[in-house]
Amino acid sequence: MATGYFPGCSLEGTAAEFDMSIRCLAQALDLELREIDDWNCCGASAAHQTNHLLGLALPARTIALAAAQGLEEIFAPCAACSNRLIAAQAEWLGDAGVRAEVERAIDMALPAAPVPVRNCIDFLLPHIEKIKTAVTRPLAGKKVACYYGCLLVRPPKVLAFDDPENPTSMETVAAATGAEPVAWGFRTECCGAAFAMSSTASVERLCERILVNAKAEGAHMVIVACPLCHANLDMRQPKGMALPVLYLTQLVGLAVGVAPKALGLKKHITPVAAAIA
Amino acid sequence: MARIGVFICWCGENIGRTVDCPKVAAEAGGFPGVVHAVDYKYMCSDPGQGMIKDAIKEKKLTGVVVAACSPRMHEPTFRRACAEAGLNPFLCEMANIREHCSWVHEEKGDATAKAVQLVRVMVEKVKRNEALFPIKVPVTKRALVIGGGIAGIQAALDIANGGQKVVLVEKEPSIGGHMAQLSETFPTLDCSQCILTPRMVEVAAHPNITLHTYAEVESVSGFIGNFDVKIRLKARSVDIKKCTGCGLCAQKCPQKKIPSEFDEGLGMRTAIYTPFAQAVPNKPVIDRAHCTKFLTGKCGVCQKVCPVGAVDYAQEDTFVEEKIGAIVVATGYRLYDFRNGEKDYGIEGYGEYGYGQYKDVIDGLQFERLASASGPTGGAILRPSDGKAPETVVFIKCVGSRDCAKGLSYCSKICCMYIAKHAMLYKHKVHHGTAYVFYMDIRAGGKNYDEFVRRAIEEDGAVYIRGRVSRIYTRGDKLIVAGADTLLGGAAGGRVEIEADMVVLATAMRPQYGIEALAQKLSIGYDEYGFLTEAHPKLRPVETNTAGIFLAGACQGVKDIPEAVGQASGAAAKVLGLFSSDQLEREPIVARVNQSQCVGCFYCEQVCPYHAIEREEKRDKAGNLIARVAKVNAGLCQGCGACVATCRSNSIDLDGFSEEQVFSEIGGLR
Amino acid sequence: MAMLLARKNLHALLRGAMEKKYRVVGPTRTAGIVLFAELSDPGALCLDELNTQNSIKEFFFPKSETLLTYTLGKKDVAIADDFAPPRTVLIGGRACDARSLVALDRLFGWDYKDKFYFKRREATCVITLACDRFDEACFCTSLGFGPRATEGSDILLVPAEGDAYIVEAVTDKGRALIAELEDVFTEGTPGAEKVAYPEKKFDLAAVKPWLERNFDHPIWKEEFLSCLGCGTCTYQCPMCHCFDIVDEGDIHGGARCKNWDSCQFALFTLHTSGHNPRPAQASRWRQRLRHKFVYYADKFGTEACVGCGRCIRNCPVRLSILDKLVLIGREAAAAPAPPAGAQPRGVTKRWRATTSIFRI
Amino acid sequence: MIEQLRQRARELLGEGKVALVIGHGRGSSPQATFPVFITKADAVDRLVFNPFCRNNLAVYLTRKDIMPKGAVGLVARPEEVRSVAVLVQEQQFDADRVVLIGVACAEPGKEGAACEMLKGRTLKELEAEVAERLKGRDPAQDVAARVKELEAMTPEQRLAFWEKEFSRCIRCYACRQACPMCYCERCIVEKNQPQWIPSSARPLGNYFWNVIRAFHLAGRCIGCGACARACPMGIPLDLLNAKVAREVKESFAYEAGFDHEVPPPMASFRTDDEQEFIK
Amino acid sequence: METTTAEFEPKIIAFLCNWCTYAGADLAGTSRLKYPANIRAIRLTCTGRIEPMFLLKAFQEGADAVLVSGCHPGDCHYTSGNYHARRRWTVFRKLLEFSGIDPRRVLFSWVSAAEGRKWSELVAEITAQVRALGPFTSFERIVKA
Repeated sequence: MATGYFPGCSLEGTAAEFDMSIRCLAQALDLELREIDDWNCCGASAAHQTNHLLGLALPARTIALAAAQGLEEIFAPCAACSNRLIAAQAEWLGDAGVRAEVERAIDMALPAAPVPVRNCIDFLLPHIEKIKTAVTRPLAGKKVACYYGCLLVRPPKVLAFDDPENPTSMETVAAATGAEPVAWGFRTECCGAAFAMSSTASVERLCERILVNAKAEGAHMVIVACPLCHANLDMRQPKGMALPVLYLTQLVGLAVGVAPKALGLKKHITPVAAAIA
Repeated sequence: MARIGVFICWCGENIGRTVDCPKVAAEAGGFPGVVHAVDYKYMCSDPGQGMIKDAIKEKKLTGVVVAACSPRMHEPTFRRACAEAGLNPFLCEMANIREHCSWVHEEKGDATAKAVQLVRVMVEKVKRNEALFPIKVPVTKRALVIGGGIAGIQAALDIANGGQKVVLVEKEPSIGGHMAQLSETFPTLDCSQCILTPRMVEVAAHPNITLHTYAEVESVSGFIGNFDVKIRLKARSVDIKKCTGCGLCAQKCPQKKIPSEFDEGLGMRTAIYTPFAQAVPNKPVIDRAHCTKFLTGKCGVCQKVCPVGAVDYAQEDTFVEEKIGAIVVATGYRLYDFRNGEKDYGIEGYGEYGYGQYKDVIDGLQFERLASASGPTGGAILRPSDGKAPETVVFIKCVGSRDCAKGLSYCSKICCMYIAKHAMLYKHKVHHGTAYVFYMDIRAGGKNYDEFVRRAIEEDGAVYIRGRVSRIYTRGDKLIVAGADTLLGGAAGGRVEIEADMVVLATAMRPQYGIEALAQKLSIGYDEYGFLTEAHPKLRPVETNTAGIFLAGACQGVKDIPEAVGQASGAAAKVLGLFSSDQLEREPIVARVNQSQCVGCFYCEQVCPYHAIEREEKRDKAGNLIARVAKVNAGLCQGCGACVATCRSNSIDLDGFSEEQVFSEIGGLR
Repeated sequence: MAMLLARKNLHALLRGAMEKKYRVVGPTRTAGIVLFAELSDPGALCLDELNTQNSIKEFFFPKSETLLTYTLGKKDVAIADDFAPPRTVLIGGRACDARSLVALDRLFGWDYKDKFYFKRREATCVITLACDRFDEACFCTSLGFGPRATEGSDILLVPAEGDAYIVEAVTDKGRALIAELEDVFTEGTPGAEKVAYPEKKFDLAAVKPWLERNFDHPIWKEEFLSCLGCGTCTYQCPMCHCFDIVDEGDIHGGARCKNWDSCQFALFTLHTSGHNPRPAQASRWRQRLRHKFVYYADKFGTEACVGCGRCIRNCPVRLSILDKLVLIGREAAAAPAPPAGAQPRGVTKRWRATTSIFRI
Repeated sequence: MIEQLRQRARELLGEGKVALVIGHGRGSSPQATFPVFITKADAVDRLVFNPFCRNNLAVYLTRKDIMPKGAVGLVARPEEVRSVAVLVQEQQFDADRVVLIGVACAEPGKEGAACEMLKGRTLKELEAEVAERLKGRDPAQDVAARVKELEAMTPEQRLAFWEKEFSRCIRCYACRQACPMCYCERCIVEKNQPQWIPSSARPLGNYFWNVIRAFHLAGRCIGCGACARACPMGIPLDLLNAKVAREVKESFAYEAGFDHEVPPPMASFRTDDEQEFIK
Repeated sequence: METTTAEFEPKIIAFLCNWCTYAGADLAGTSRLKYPANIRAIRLTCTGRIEPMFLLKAFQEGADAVLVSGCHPGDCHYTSGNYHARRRWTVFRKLLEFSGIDPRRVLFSWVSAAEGRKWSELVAEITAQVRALGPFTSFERIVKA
């Protein structure tokens, strides 16, 4: 069962540590990941708003490549990427016309059967037992606030991943590390994502609400599975607040004994060291 | 030789506009066997019916075809008219040239041509109609009422007071239903139990009423006037004849931490218990699922302490069989389960309200228990988590109702009123507290209803916010209610966040669990939500499509108390009407077996949903068995015709829809 | 010197007839069986089988004949009954088939002259083929004629040495046809006839009296139980001629049809009352035999059986009329006719008393 | 084997367990066996059995003029066993009215194929035994193959095909009379008020008759092929039956004649029966 | 053929159960939903009453297609009529198809008393479909013969 790895642009830039943590976690749990050869941008946020066909064609090409390279599923860690891949695929699966148009656009044949696309949580879930056994540094006593944001669970009808209002999958994975997920209210609230540049103020307001509530519920750190969420929450912490924000893969990485450096924990703006000590 | 009269109705403009009625009449006049064909503005009017009656007499008609609206609309009307003119009503048929023709087609030529054919079809059918005569069946004058809530109680009392026998079946240990749980009732704020309990006692004492509590309807067979009902009396583990209801057993029961159903889980009860103080009968039952004796075999305290030795662990379910003439279904409602959602009904539920993970988010009935003097808090409004009096309470309406995305599309109707009542009761008990109400609309159409809501707002100062709540989450011991106030400026309205101590969800009214199964047993219909369907939404609201079975209360649709009581009395009146004669007449659309052709494979017996097929043995003079053949019990037969279509040798036919009639109808379409 | 038809000219003969606008009917193979049917072209003729599945009667007395059609009007009924059969050459029948026509002529012309039957007879020229072989079901010789008998034929073709048929013009109709198609025939010295005669299997003379004498006899109880009651024997029989007249149609009108019927059907004698004078297959078989060898013989001076054997070959349970006739012949020989007047009444009571297996 | 068969018959008749044994009798050739009815123990030698015994003897079990009051012994090939199962299932007689003498041939119709007695005595045992024997092997593959051929055609072509086949039908009803399941007192084709099926041997009536006949065998036909063999005009009626039987099997997972205790498929239903074809 | 199908108006004979589809068609009427006039409805008690012979007779009388419609599963006024009907049609339509009747001329649907819209859309849809198929000449040939 070969899994195609689709890092996407974020993981080569702002979210490099996400990529690092994934690669060494995969090694630790010995999960085979084959990076899709010649993958391209998923077109998140920009493309599908400017040109619909483009918004379909970009994911299409990557998926077609994966299929052509004999990959049975795609692991797209970036929530925006997985979201786009799934959404786009859903469109041509339901409509032969669209499929034809897209195939013309990319000048490649799309796989007849849907190629399963997994987000970060979805990718780890099946290996939960493996993780439990691999845990060498149980994170007992660490209270974590699992944060989903919007892209992982919405639109529910298309993604069909977990409960959009009250998801629990990330908690399940986090709990496997021995950490203790807290019940809090902002797990699926928007972090401002795409407005990071255009409307910093509102992003700050949104992030504040999220972080404040997480802290209020006693969380020692916030766990995310999306580069955009991470960037926003890690970067835009309100005055006097220093609540570390970790990628789920980093959390698991720690538990299974990967060195913090290897997980890129040093790259974060909000220092992590204290929280994980 | 047939002498058929054809009457084409214009229905004013309704048919006349798209169908050339005079032309249809003219064409019909040319059909073989038609001796009279006319058209007229309103056939259903007095003069219209008069034309039919006169023609029957003058032209000696042997059959009548009225081409007008749907037979489902006016067939009874015209058949009655024919009967009045001395023609057997079943020699009258209707051609539907309105609903099936003039209203759905635009091109006049097409519509007219189609109308002509539809008339021809009915002419050919009616030529082969036979005079039929209503079937008389005897009536057992004993009614069964299913459900001992206020609707069931009302129906039972009305029937009993009308001098007829009633069997009342309630699945809980006591009658009273949800009304017994309520604190005060809108719009008068009089104490629910004070007005209900006397009725409960009256039921228990009534000579005409046999009461079976902690019992369920096991099976129903038979038909109007002659139902055979089997009732399961669940093992109470207490001999109610011996039991004096002293309550000692409950006091001594060591198993005290069972969430009380009656208190909606806000209070606790013992394993041997009477649901509430004024229960009728006031006799306990043992909840075997929680009783130590039944779980571990040890204990047995209640038996030891019972002064009259009424406790009987060996008791088993028993059955009683009753002959019943009419049935009133009054199984009532339950509340939408916002905690678990209702996935089996394809309903998502409310994750954003925490799926019940927050103790202080409760539903309407729980609030009733908090507000009730007989409740777990003795009527003090204290929040479940820590027993503090909530300073701020948020009421959210339309939870699970009017919400196609997450819940049910219908309006739960009574919530506007009870939420207003709740806000009011809260303010009366926590004077300095604030009551916020999130609403979509205020629906207070009822006598003194709107006035009542205004009082809640204007006199008791409940804060009404028009909008929905998008999320409830906790901050410390507070509940943060985040929503929108659509009356605040801005297209999207304004976001509001309220820091509340308690949230009350006005969850939708739903039919009781198991309603579908019961409906199957009774072979009556139910809608997509499980509400039982009435025979006609306007004109036959308390009858079902199965003769002799009536509906009362919330099992048929969302109702408040006065409506439920009103419908219950209506159902009771229907039952009394039915019982006013010793025999009753049924439409004679029934199957008949040609026994000389029947080969007795009894496929018919297997497809008949009413067990109307019986076996009859044919013997020769010497008494030797020649053959076993089928026979239709006309009393049981509802005339569906499944047997007819199943019979290979076609030895069964259906009166009113016979083989010959249908073939000729098809012929009419050549 | 005789008139000859070279075997190779057989097709020429048919082609000639077709060119002369005759409908040509003969044995042809369809779906694995050989049937009398209209021939699309001479090549379709198939003489492999000794005998066809169906008999030629359906070209004179079809399985379903429309006597008239009607249309139901407002008051009146409109009737149409024009009838003109096509000129036909019917080739490939056997002597037994041809003989059946003679017998049928008597039946259909006896009191009321059946116009449909006779118009077809007149319009049809029957060219018969004498048999050069027979099988175990054949018994024409037992009925007092043979495979080269001429009755009923208009032309008889007798296979002879030298790959030719000796042509015998039997009737004027036959001669006329020969004249019409003369160039296919030749004059010549015929070779020896190749005609095969089945042996005689029972004594016909004994059958009728025995049947008359033994309305009640153990044979009836025991020999016919396996009969399924289908109409195969009677429908394939060239002589069976029972029919039923039914109106078929819908509310608009329809047709009055004369359809084959069979004495082997339970319905054949079922009374409206529900009583059936022939309650069992055995009694229907007895009727079949007595009709063929007693009643018909009495009325028309010949048996209503030509020994073609179709009923035997086609019976689903191999219930053979020949076997039964042989059996009856034996019975007759064993118990010769008693002096007139004496009737074995007692038998009747005994079998009525026994169980239903034997009730006929 | 034949001796065992005769011995069983002899016992049954001798001990008065049955009043009549129905079996196959010797004809002029091995190919030409025919049904025989034996009432005396000393006449059992008339019984034979070989691969050419193809008549479905169960057809006689519903013939009122043949059936005695007592029990009947029936020489029962798998075809008869299954037929009896259906007849009992359809209440035509009680299982104890018929004593089955189970026989079977390895390859029916094949010269010299091995024949043997079946072990089962009761109907239930024989049902199971026959089901076991038939498991995996489809006795009528040729038929199935021809059904597939037809299915490959367009509806128009099929209609033309059947039109031609049915045109030969002479309405002799040999198909019906040879079929054990056609036990109706008054066949539907004889119903004339109103007339169901035109009785004239014409295209419409022939089409109706043959289609309805096949439909009336839905979930009942056990595929013995008696109808097709009986047809004097060589109409492949078994194709229609086979098609219907296959649809019943695929749609309702039911095959006729293996269990007389279950309800017949056409008189029962499952709430989750397929319905893709319903809009 | 094209020319004939062009102005060809199909005749569709529908057998409806009284409680659901007939009522649904009534609702379509009361809602004034328009649909083609090619459909001719015959009202029966229940789909369970509808015999295969009705369909054959309909074709005999010149129907270009037949429609059988009744209550959705579970909603039968007589509790189980439609379930039995469903089995009957499962087999019979296959038999018809096998004996040469184009399945696109033998149609089935569940239309409830509340589905007036579904009814009007259904009729429009099948009318178009059958119009495209053209007249059922091959069967007419058999009828006329």
